[in-house]
Amino acid sequence: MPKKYDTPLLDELEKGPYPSFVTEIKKAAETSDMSADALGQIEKSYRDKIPYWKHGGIVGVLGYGGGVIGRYSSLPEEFPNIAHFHTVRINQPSGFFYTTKALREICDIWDKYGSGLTNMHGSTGDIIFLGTDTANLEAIFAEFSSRGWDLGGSGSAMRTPSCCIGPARCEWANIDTLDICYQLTQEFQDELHRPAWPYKFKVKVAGCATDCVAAIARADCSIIGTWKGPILVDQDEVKNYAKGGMNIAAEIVRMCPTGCMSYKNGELKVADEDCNRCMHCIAKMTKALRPSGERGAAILLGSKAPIVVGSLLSWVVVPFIKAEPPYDELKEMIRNIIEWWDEHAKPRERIGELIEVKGMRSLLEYIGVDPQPQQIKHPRKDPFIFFTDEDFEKVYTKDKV
Amino acid sequence: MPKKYDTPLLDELEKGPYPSFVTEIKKAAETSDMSADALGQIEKSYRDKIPYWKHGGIVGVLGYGGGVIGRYSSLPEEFPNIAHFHTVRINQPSGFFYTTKALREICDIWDKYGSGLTNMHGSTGDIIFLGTDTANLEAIFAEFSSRGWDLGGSGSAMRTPSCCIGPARCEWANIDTLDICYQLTQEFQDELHRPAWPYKFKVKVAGCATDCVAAIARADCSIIGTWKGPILVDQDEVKNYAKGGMNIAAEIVRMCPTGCMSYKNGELKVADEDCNRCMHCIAKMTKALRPSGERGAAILLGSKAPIVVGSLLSWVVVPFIKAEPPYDELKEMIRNIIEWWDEHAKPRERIGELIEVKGMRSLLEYIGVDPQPQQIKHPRKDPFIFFTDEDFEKVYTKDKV
Amino acid sequence: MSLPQRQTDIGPPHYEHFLPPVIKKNYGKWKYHEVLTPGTMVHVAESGDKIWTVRVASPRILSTVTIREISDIADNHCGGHIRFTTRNNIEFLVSDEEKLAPLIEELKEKGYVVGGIGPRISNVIHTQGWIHCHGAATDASGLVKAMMDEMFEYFTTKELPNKVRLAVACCVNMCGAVHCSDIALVALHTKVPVIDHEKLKNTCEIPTIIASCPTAAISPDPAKKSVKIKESKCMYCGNCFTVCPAINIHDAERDGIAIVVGGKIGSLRSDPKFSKLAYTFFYNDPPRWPKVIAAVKNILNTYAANARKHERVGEWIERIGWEKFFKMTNIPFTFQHIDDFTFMRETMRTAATFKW
Amino acid sequence: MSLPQRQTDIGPPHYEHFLPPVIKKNYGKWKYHEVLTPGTMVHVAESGDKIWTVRVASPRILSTVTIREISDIADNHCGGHIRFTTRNNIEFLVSDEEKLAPLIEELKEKGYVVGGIGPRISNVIHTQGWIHCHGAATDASGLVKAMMDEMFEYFTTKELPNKVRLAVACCVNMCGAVHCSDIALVALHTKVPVIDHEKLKNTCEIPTIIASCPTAAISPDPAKKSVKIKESKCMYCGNCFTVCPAINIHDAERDGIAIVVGGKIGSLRSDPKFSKLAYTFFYNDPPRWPKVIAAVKNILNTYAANARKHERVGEWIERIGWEKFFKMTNIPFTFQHIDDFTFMRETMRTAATFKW
Ligand code: SRM
Ligand code: SRM
Ligand code: SRM
Ligand code: SRM
Ligand code: SF4
Ligand code: SF4
Ligand code: SF4
Ligand code: SF4
Ligand code: SF4
Ligand code: SF4
Ligand code: SF4
Ligand code: SF4
Repeated sequence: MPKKYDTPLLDELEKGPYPSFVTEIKKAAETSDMSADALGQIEKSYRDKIPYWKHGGIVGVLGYGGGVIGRYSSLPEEFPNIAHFHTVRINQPSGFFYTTKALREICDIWDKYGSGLTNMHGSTGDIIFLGTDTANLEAIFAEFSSRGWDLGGSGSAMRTPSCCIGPARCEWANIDTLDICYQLTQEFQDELHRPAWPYKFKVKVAGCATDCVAAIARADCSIIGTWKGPILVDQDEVKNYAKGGMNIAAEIVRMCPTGCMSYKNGELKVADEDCNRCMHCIAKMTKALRPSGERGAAILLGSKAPIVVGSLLSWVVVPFIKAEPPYDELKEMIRNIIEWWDEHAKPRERIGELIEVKGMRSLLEYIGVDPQPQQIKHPRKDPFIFFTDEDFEKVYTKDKV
Repeated sequence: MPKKYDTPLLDELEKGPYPSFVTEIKKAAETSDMSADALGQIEKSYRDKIPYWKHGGIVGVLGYGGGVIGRYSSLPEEFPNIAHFHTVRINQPSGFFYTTKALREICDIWDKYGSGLTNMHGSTGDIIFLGTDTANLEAIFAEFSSRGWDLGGSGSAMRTPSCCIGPARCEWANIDTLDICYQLTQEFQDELHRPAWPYKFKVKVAGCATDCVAAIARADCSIIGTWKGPILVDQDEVKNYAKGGMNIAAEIVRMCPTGCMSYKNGELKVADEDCNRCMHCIAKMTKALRPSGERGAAILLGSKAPIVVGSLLSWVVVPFIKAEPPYDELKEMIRNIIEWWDEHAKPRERIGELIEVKGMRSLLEYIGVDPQPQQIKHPRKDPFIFFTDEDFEKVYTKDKV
Repeated sequence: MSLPQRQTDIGPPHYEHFLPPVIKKNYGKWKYHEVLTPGTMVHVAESGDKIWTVRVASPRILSTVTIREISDIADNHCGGHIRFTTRNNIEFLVSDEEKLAPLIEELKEKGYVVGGIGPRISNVIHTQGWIHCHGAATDASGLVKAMMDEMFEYFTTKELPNKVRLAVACCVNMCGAVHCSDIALVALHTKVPVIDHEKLKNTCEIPTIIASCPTAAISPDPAKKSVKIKESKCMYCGNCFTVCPAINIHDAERDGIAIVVGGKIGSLRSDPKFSKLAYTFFYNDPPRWPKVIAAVKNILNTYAANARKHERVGEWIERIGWEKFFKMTNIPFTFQHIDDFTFMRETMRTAATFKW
Repeated sequence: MSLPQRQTDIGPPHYEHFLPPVIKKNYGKWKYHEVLTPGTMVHVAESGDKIWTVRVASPRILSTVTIREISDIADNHCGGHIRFTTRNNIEFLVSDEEKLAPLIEELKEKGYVVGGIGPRISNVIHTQGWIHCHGAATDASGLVKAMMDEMFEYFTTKELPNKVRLAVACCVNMCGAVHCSDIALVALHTKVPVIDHEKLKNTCEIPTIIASCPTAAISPDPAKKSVKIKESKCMYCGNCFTVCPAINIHDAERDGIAIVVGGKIGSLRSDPKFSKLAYTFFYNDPPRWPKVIAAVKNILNTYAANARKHERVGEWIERIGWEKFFKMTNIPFTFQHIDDFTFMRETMRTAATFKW
C-alpha cells in the first residue's frame, strides 16, 4: 500500500464540477508508490510555491537520443519513490484515434513500469507517460516497441509531428492530414530519435486555414491545406440559413475580410478572385458553401514560443504545393528546408530565428522557390536593398529596366 | 555677361507644360555667373549621371554654428564661379505668409550676394538660398538680420520649426499652429543657431490629425492638434450633401474606421465615445460636421527618414496637453524631452532611435507622463517584462494583486 | 522475466488500424456537420452516412484507471473506438443515432462532463507546472481546474460570441498555446536569478550561459570562474536557468502570473494574432488563485456582453480599440504594458487618433 | 561699402506682419470651405467674410526674377500678400470675389499653372539632386518635371479618388516625404562603395565610419590604417560616404531609382502609413527617365480606375491585397521586395490565406 500524504491544498482542487487532475493522481496513488510520493511533493509545492524538481540529466534508451525527459526530485530523502520521475514520450497515432484494445495494452505496460499517470496528450502531440525510474526505461521501450509503438521526439531533433482530424471527420480538409503526418513521421524516424540538429524542429499538419492543430503558431514547419478554385454556393441552403435565423448580411457578408461577398434578394454571391480563402463564410454556413477546384498545401515556417527573440507565427514560404501520395515533392521540400537550417544555424537556433538572421532570400534560393507576393503581407518599406551582380545581369537588364 | 553653356539635355526639361526649374536657373543665369556655371555643371551631371559636388566643410557666420550648408564643386577649374556654392537657410515666417515688400527685399539681398536662385521652400521649411561664396556669408547675414530675418537650423541642432496654415485659413485648427511655431522658434533660438545636441531635432506643428505639414512623418517632435468633445452634426447640411449627390453611406459611414456612424432616414449620427477623431467625415462634410469641446495638442516623437534603423513615424508620448499662450506647459514638456535625449543619446542618434534603445518608460518617467493606453496601438505580446522593486512596493502590492 | 524483442524506428502505429469503420468508409468524403448540443455534433457524408460525436472534458492528466474506464464506455457504445482532440478532450463516436442517448447517459452517470463544442469554452491547453517541470513558476493543472470550475457553464451550456480558447503556461517557455490564445495565463519570474558560483563552476559551460541570454545581461566573472548578471538588463526569462541548474530563477514570493488576451490561430475573418498583455501581475495564490480567476472572468464577461456574434476576443478588442478595452474592463494600464526594444516600434501608436 | 548692423537670435519675422487683413480679422474663426475649381477654393468665416485662394504650381527652385514677378501679380490683385504651401505651391489670396477672375487671367497670361486643390495631384515634395547635393544618386528636379509634365491633367483638371501625394528623393537619406507618400521615387546606389585608403587615412575618423554603418559591414583595416567593407553585408545606403568623403558611393552605371507606393500622412480613415516597394530598380535615364515615368503612370492609372472614392493609394492596395496589386499592375515581384532583418518578421504573411 503506497504511503498516504495529507493534502489539504490539493484536496481543494477536487471540489467543483470540472474533472480534477488531483483525483487522477489519487487514483494512481492507490496502487503506485511513485504517484503517491508525487502527490506529496506537489502538495508541498502548493504550500511553498516553488517546484521541487531538478533539471534532467541525459537518460534514454539504447540507440536513441531522445524520447525520454529526465526528471529528479530535489527532495529524494523526503520522497524516495520519485527520486527519478522521468517522462516517456510515445508517438501518438495520427489524429489521436485509438482502439480500446490498444489503450488497455499501453495502460498495462505503464502500470507495470511507471506511475500509472499519463498526459493524453502533450502539447506537441505525444502520449506522455509521467514518471518512471531510469532502471525501467529499456523494459518500457521493449514492451512498447514490440507492440508497434515507438518513442516520440525530444531534444535537438525532429519532434513528433501531429495533425488535425482532417479527412477522417471534417468536410473542409484539403489534404490528407493523417496520412501526411504519418508519412512524414516515418520519413524522419532517424532524425526523430537521434538528435543531430541545431535545435528542435516541429511539424504540424492542418487540413485548412481554420488550423485546428495550431500549426501556424506552434510548428517550425506548418503545413496547411488550401485550394485554388471558387467557392460553390448552394442557394437553397443559403435560404435555409436565413430562415433558420441567420443574419447573413451581418454575420457573413460584413465579416468577410476581403469584402468580396454580396447578398441581395436572398442570393449570396462570392467574387472568387477577391476571396482569400479565410474560411469564415464556409465555417459558418457549411451546408451552403464549399471550396472547389485544385487542392494543395501551403508551407509556412518558423512559429515558436517567445524564447529567445519573441514569439513568432509561421511565415508563408511555399504558398502552394501539391500534397498527394507518395508526397515526394513535399518530402523533398521539407528535407531541403531542414538541410538549409542544419547547415547554417547556431546551436539552439530555431528555423524562424535563422531565417531572420540569414534572410528569406537565402532560404528561397536554396529550396528553389520563387519570390511571390503571396509570401508577404506587404513589401519592404525602407530602401535598404541588397542586390547581387547577377541580379543586374539577369533581372535588371538594361533592355528591361 | 555670364558665360553661356550648351545644355541640350536640360533644354529638354524646358519643354512640356509644368513649370521648369531649368527655366528658373536660366533666368538667374542671365545675370549671375554662379547660376551660369551651375547650369553648366548640372548639364554635365545629366550627361555623366553623377553629381559634381563635394562634401561641405564647416562654413558659417560669426557666433553661429549652423544655417549654412557648405558646398564645393568638384570641378572648380571647369566651373570656377561655383568653386563655392553654399546654401543659406533663412528661417521662414510661420505659415509661409509674405508681403511682396518683404519678398522683394530678400530678392535684393540675394541678387547682390548670391546666385539669384532659391528654394521656396526647403523640405524642413526654410527659405533656401542656393549658392554663394564663403566670402559673402557675413554680409548676407548682416543684410538679412538687420531687416528682421534670421538663419534657420542645420547640423546637430534644433531645426527650423514649421507648421500648417492652421487658424489662419482653416476651419479645423484645434491649436494656434502659427503662434506655437513662432513661440517655439523664439524659445529655442540659442539651440537653433549653435549645434550642441547629439543630432538634429525637428519640430512640426499641425492643427489637426489631417496633418498638412507632415508632422507625424518628418519631425522628431510632432505636435498635432486634437479635441475631446463630440462631433456636432448639422442635419440640414447633411441633407444638402445628400442632395448634392454624396453617397453618405458609402463615402462616409462605411469609411469611418471605428464604425461609429449611422445614417438612417436622412439623419447622420455619431457615437462619439467610439469616434477616434480621424477627421475623415469632418473633412469630407465640412459644412455638416465639426469638432467641439476641449482643444489641445498631442505630442508624438521620433519620426525620421530611414537612415540608420529604418524610417519611423512619430509615436504618441503625450496624448493630450493644453496648448494655449504663453504655452508654458508645452515648452517645459519639450525642454524636458530634449533634455532626456541630450543626456542619453550617442552622437548621430535621433530621439526616435534613442527611445527604442532606452525604452519608453525611461522617457515617460523623466518627463512625468503616466502610461496610458492612448500611447499604444496594442500592449506587448511577449512576457519579457521588466519590473523594479519599487513597482512591487507601489503598484503590485499584495492587497491589490 | 524476459522482455519482448525491441524494435526501433518503426514510428507510431498506422492510424488506419484505429479508425472506426464509418470513418474508413467515408474518409475524405464528409459533406457537412451540425452542432446538436454543446457536447454533440453530427457529421454527414456524401454517402448519407452519419457520425455522431460526443465530446467529454478531460483534465489531461489521466490515470490508467480512468483510461480503462473510458475504454469500457467506448466498448459499450462505440465499437471499441475512441479519440482525443487537439485540445485534449475525449471524443466518443457513434454511427447510429440510437446509440447516442445511452452513451451520454452512461457518461453522465459516471460523472463525465459533456460539452465544449461550438461557440464556447473548450478544454484549456496547458503545461506541466509543479507536477513535473523544474522551471515552473506556477502550477498549470491547478490553474486550469480553478478556472474551468468557474467557467463551467461556458463548457456545458452557455454560448459565447465565438469559441474562446484558453491556455496556461507555467513559464515563459510557454509549452502551450499562450502566445495565440483568446485569454491565457502565463507564469512569470520577476526577480534576477541567483547564481551558485561554486556549483556553476563545476557543472555549466560559461559560453552557453552567456549565449542563452536574450538581453545580453550575462557576462563572464573571471575572478569567480563564473558569470555575473547585469540587473537592469535582466527580464527574468529563465533561459540561463534552463541551460544551467546552478542559476536559480525561483522566488516563492515574487513568482506570479500575467494574463494575456486577444490571440487566435485560425485565419477566419482576420489573420492569426498574438495574445497581448492585459493584467501584468498577480501573486501566486494556490490552490485556487481567486484574483486571477476573477480577472479572467472579468475579461470573459465583458467580451460576452459586448462582442458581435462570431467575433473572437481579439477581433472585438481591435474593433473597439485597446483604450476602450482597458476602460471597459477597468484593467490598470502600467509601464509594463508598453513594449520594449524594437518591438516597441510596431506597438506604439503612430496616429493622433484617440478615444477618451 | 558698409554693412548694416547685424542682429542675432531674433528668429523669423512675426507672422502677423504678413497676414492679409481678412485673415487677421477672422483668425481661428473659419467655418467651412468649398473647392470651386481644381485651382480655387473659398473659405467662409463665422463672420460671413470670405477668402478665395488661387493655387499655382511652382518648380520650387525659383529665381529672384520669378519671385519679383509673382510679387507684382500679388500687388495687382492681393493687396501685396502671398503665401506658399507646405508642398511648395504658391497661393494668391483675395477677399473679394470680383478680384478672382482678373487674378486668374493675369496668372494664365503669364504662363502660370493653376490647380492642385482637391482630390488630385499637387506639387511634388523633393530634394536637391544633382543641383546641389554631393550624395545624389539622381536628379530630383528633373524627375519632378518629367513626371509632372505627364501627370499634368491631374494637377489642372482631372479628379482622382483622393489626393495623390508624390515625392522624389535623390538618395536614401530621403530629405523629403518619400517614406510616407502615395507614390514616390527614391534613388538608390546599388554597389559597394569604393574606398580611397590614402585619403581616408588623412581625412576621416575610423570609429565614426564604423559606427555609421547600419549593417555593421565596416571593420578596421589596420594594415592600411583604413577600413574595409564586407561586401555581403553592405546595402549601399551611403551613410559611410556621408561621414567620410574618401568613401565613394557613386557609380554612374549602377545608380538608379526605385518606386515606392501606398504611404500616407493624415489619419483619415486609416493610420498614417509607410510607403512600400513597388518597382525595385530603374537605371538613371536623364533627362526624362521615360521608363520611370511610365511606371508611375501605370500605378496611378490602375489606382484611378479601381479605387473607391476617397480611398488613398495605400488604402486601395490594402483593401485588394498586395498580390492583387502586383497582378493588376503587372509589376514583377522580386527577392528585393521581401524585407530583411527583423523587419522581415512583420512583413511576411502569417496566414494561409491567398488570392490567386
Ligand atoms: C511536455 C510538454 C508540455 C506539456 O505539458 O504538454 C513540454 C515540456 C517541456 N518543455 Fe516544451 N513542452 C511541450 C511542448 C512545447 C510547446 C508546444 C508545442 O510543441 O506545440 C512549445 C511551444 C512551441 C515551440 O516549440 O516553440 C514548447 C516550448 C518549449 C521551450 C521554448 C523553445 C523555444 O524555442 O522557444 C522550451 C525551452 C527549451 O527548449 O530549452 C521548452 C522545454 C521544455 C522542457 C523540456 C523543460 C526544459 O527546459 O527542460 C519541459 C519538460 C517538462 C517536464 O518536466 O516534463 N519547451 N514546448 C510538451 C511536450 C509534450 C509532447 O511531446 O507532446
Ligand atoms: C535642403 C534639404 C532638401 C531640400 O531640397 O529641401 C536637405 C538637404 C540635405 N540633407 Fe536633409 N535636407 C532637408 C530636409 C530633410 C528632411 C525633411 C524634413 O526635414 O522635413 C529629412 C527627412 C526627415 C528627417 O529629418 O529624418 C532629411 C533627412 C536627412 C538625413 C537623414 C537623417 C536621418 O536621421 O535619417 C541626412 C543625413 C545626415 O544628416 O547626415 C540629411 C542630410 C542632408 C544634407 C545636409 C546632405 C549631407 O549629408 O550633408 C543635404 C544638403 C543638400 C544640399 O547640398 O543642399 N538629410 N532632410 C532639406 C532642408 C531644407 C530646409 O532647411 O528647409
Ligand atoms: C476536434 C478538433 C480537431 C481535432 O483534430 O481534434 C476540431 C474540430 C472542429 N473544428 Fe476546430 N477543432 C479543434 C481545435 C481547433 C483549434 C485549435 C486549438 O484550439 O488549439 C482551433 C483554432 C483556434 C483559434 O483560432 O484560436 C479551431 C478553430 C475552429 C474554428 C474557428 C472559429 C472562429 O470562428 O474563429 C472553427 C469554425 C467554427 O467554429 O465555426 C472550427 C470548426 C471545427 C469543426 C466544426 C470542423 C468540422 O467541420 O468538423 C469541428 C468541430 C467544431 C467544434 O468543436 O466546435 N474550429 N479548432 C479540435 C477540437 C478541440 C477541442 O477539444 O475543443
Ligand atoms: C495649403 C495646405 C496647408 C499649408 O499649410 O500649406 C493644405 C490645405 C488644406 N488641406 Fe491639406 N493642405 C496641405 C498639405 C497637406 C498634406 C501634407 C503633404 O502633402 O505633405 C496632407 C497630408 C497628405 C497625406 O495624408 O499623405 C494633407 C492632407 C489633407 C487631407 C487628407 C486627404 C485624405 O482624405 O487622405 C485633407 C482633407 C480632404 O482633402 O478632404 C486636406 C484638406 C485641406 C484643406 C481643405 C483644409 C481646409 O479646410 O482649409 C485645405 C485645402 C485642401 C486642398 O488643397 O485640397 N488636406 N494636406 C497644404 C497644401 C499643399 C499643396 O500645395 O498641395
Ligand atoms: S483544420 Fe480544417 S480540415 Fe482540419 S479539422 Fe479543422 S476545419 Fe477540419
Ligand atoms: S472565405 Fe473568407 S474571404 Fe472568402 S468569401 Fe468567405 S469570408 Fe470572404
Ligand atoms: S492640419 Fe488640420 S488645421 Fe492644419 S491646415 Fe490641415 S486641415 Fe487645417
Ligand atoms: S472622425 Fe473618423 S472616427 Fe470619428 S466619426 Fe468621423 S470618420 Fe468616424
Ligand atoms: S512552460 Fe516552462 S515550466 Fe511549464 S512545462 Fe514548459 S518549460 Fe516547464
Ligand atoms: S533570466 Fe533571462 S534575461 Fe535574466 S540573465 Fe537569465 S537569460 Fe538573461
Ligand atoms: S536626399 Fe540625399 S542626395 Fe538628396 S538632398 Fe537629401 S542627402 Fe542630398
Ligand atoms: S554604404 Fe551603408 S551599408 Fe554599405 S558600408 Fe557604407 S554605411 Fe555600411
